[in-house]
Amino acid sequence: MNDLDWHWADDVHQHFRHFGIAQVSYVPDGGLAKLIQLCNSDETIRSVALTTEEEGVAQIAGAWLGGQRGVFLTQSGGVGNCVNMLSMVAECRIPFFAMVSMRGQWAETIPWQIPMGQATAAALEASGVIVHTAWSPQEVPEMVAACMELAFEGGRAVAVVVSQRITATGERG
Amino acid sequence: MSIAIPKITLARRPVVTKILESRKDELLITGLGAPTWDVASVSDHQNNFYLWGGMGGAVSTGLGLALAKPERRVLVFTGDGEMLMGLGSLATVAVQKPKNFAVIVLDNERYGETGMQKTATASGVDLSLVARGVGFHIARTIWTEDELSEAINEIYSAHGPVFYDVKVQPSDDPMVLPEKDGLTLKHRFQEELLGRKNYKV
Amino acid sequence: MLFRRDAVHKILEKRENSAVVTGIGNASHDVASAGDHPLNMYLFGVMGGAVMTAFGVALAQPERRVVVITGDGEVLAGIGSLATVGVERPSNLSIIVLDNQVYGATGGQLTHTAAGVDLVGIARASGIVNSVLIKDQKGLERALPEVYEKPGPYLAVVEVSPQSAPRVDVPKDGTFTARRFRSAINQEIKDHG
Amino acid sequence: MVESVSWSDKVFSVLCEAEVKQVAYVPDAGHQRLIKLCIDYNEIKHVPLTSEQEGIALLGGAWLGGERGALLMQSSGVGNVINMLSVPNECRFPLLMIVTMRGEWAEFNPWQIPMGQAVETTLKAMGVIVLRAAEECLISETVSSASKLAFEGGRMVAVLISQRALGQKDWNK
Repeated sequence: MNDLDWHWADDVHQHFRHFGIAQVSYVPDGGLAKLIQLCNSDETIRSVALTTEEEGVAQIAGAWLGGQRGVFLTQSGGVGNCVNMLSMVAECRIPFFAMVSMRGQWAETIPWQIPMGQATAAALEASGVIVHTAWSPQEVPEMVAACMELAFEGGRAVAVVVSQRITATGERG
Repeated sequence: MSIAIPKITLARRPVVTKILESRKDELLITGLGAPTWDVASVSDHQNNFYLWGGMGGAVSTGLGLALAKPERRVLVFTGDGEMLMGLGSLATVAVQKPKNFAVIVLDNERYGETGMQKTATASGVDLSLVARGVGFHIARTIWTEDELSEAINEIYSAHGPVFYDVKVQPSDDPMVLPEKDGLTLKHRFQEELLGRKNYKV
Repeated sequence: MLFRRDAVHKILEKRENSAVVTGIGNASHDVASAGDHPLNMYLFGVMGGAVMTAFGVALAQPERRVVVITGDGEVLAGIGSLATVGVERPSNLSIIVLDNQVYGATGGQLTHTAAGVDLVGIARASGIVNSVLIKDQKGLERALPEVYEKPGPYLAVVEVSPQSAPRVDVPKDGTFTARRFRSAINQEIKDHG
Repeated sequence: MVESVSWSDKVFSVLCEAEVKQVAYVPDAGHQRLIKLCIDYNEIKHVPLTSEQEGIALLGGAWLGGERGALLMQSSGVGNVINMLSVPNECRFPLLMIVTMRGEWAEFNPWQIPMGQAVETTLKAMGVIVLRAAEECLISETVSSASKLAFEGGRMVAVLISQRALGQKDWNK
């Protein structure tokens, strides 16, 4: 069996429950669609669809201020919309956990996705976010759990980048 | 809210086809995703500039073009998700008041490229009211064939900026993929508009 | 014409245990000048982020009113968040926009509202049905109970004089204000998550 | 304001000589004088934005229509444009950005520091050429050089005007 035949989302969702994630914010995205679906149908999680990704960074910061844990889900392009908003996370040292699905990285067919895809990790790191990248679906759940520990217990901003090898959705924009 | 919401009857491809039947030398900017495939499905054109990225930037790209070429009409075709991501750009357009500018949102109330999740327009956010709130001369929601027919004249000749939120059914039309190389799209667009000698680089 | 600081002080008189999130710029000083408070979260950056920060707090604290106090330029920079809030309808969120029609912190350039952009219209179109315009003292008096009692999301645009008021000493270390806010809002929560 | 008049006037002349026709901006104290000069000059269309990312798209459209433009913003705005930069990157649109820096030299607002420190890295990650003007006397020369790189060399260029060059004053006063 090819490692790509297995989907990581159910296990990640279980980790969300274990860590007491109460808010999830996202702009709909193909690569994270199954996870978003699981969060949407989970009564313990308030999931919020955004008009633009930067809103999600602010919302998750607010969730922590209000005593809840949140997770921010975005496509790599969305990272480029959040860089300034992440300065609040850095200045306030707010525990922050994000999952990023990659475009413009692995077997990308749309040239326009490539500039941002190639800049995603650098933009996150320049914003003070610790970045871990998963190349195989089997890696994702454990990495998510470790990074949530780092975020919520270590009090840091952390992102798990799910590579396009895992999320590849073919030709579509 | 208990207001009766009209049923969506229009299909996106026929809407775009009908609007483009009246096209002459208008310049088109298309937002990423389905609006690009829709416009390409009618016919490719040197004056179509297809955005394949930069979500939220279609209206602003059209504004820059409209300001640079006041003698040519600029039409922006985009989707509701793309429009929502750059909502503030409507306010910026309304302040500039380009008279040669029309925005057409093909509003299927869904993010079509990522799995048809609902957008905010499915939950009561009214894009044409937003456009009116920021100060567009004309801002309408189009539900029917008749309203579309009436709007076409305005799209091409009314004093701009004008805005149309065309409610279309969520559908999965065959993809018609036009040129995607950005440099090629830029060069062919400018070649017609400016002539080879008048643009550099 | 209302003066921004008078209007803010008047609104905050009735805050009780409400949480307040301020937008970048003058709003932080307006709020702090009414007296510093552990339930004030002052944003000194992130233009366009005040509404969504408060929205996150509102979801986490459904029993508590959360009030955003910010400027017109700041709201316009994050205008899509009005649509997000309009869809999600947090019943405990109120947004107060002080509209002086200029960017006060950066030299008083005119904002889009000066050119006719109607924030109340945008808010209503975005699904925030309870959106009002406050132009004078009488309007403010009438709206005051609504800020805290009207089912949210609630938005009020308060037209204020462009005249700015003196700066006051506001705690600006985000690690401090964020943790003070969080422990005040929920005493039982320890340092981290 | 005497010290800001001179560089702003010189930069304005540079923009005029470079035949810049569209100037987009989010209001900013450092650019106050330059913005006013552009507003008062009929040959330049001045476009106030609600968010900086609009400016990147706007100037792409301007270039398609045969006009040159410039985007004026503060360093925090850089964090709002990262994803939109994928358009000029992919299409190789010339792009001139003039950025007044915060969060570096003698900054008094801690919230400005994360973004100020991330400006250069994130711009470069998107393929933007970054030129710094560390002293007031170098600003107009740097902008002039940047405009050639942008409009003749066909590149994305940002001039970062250092907080040092703008004077160590309390901006919020």
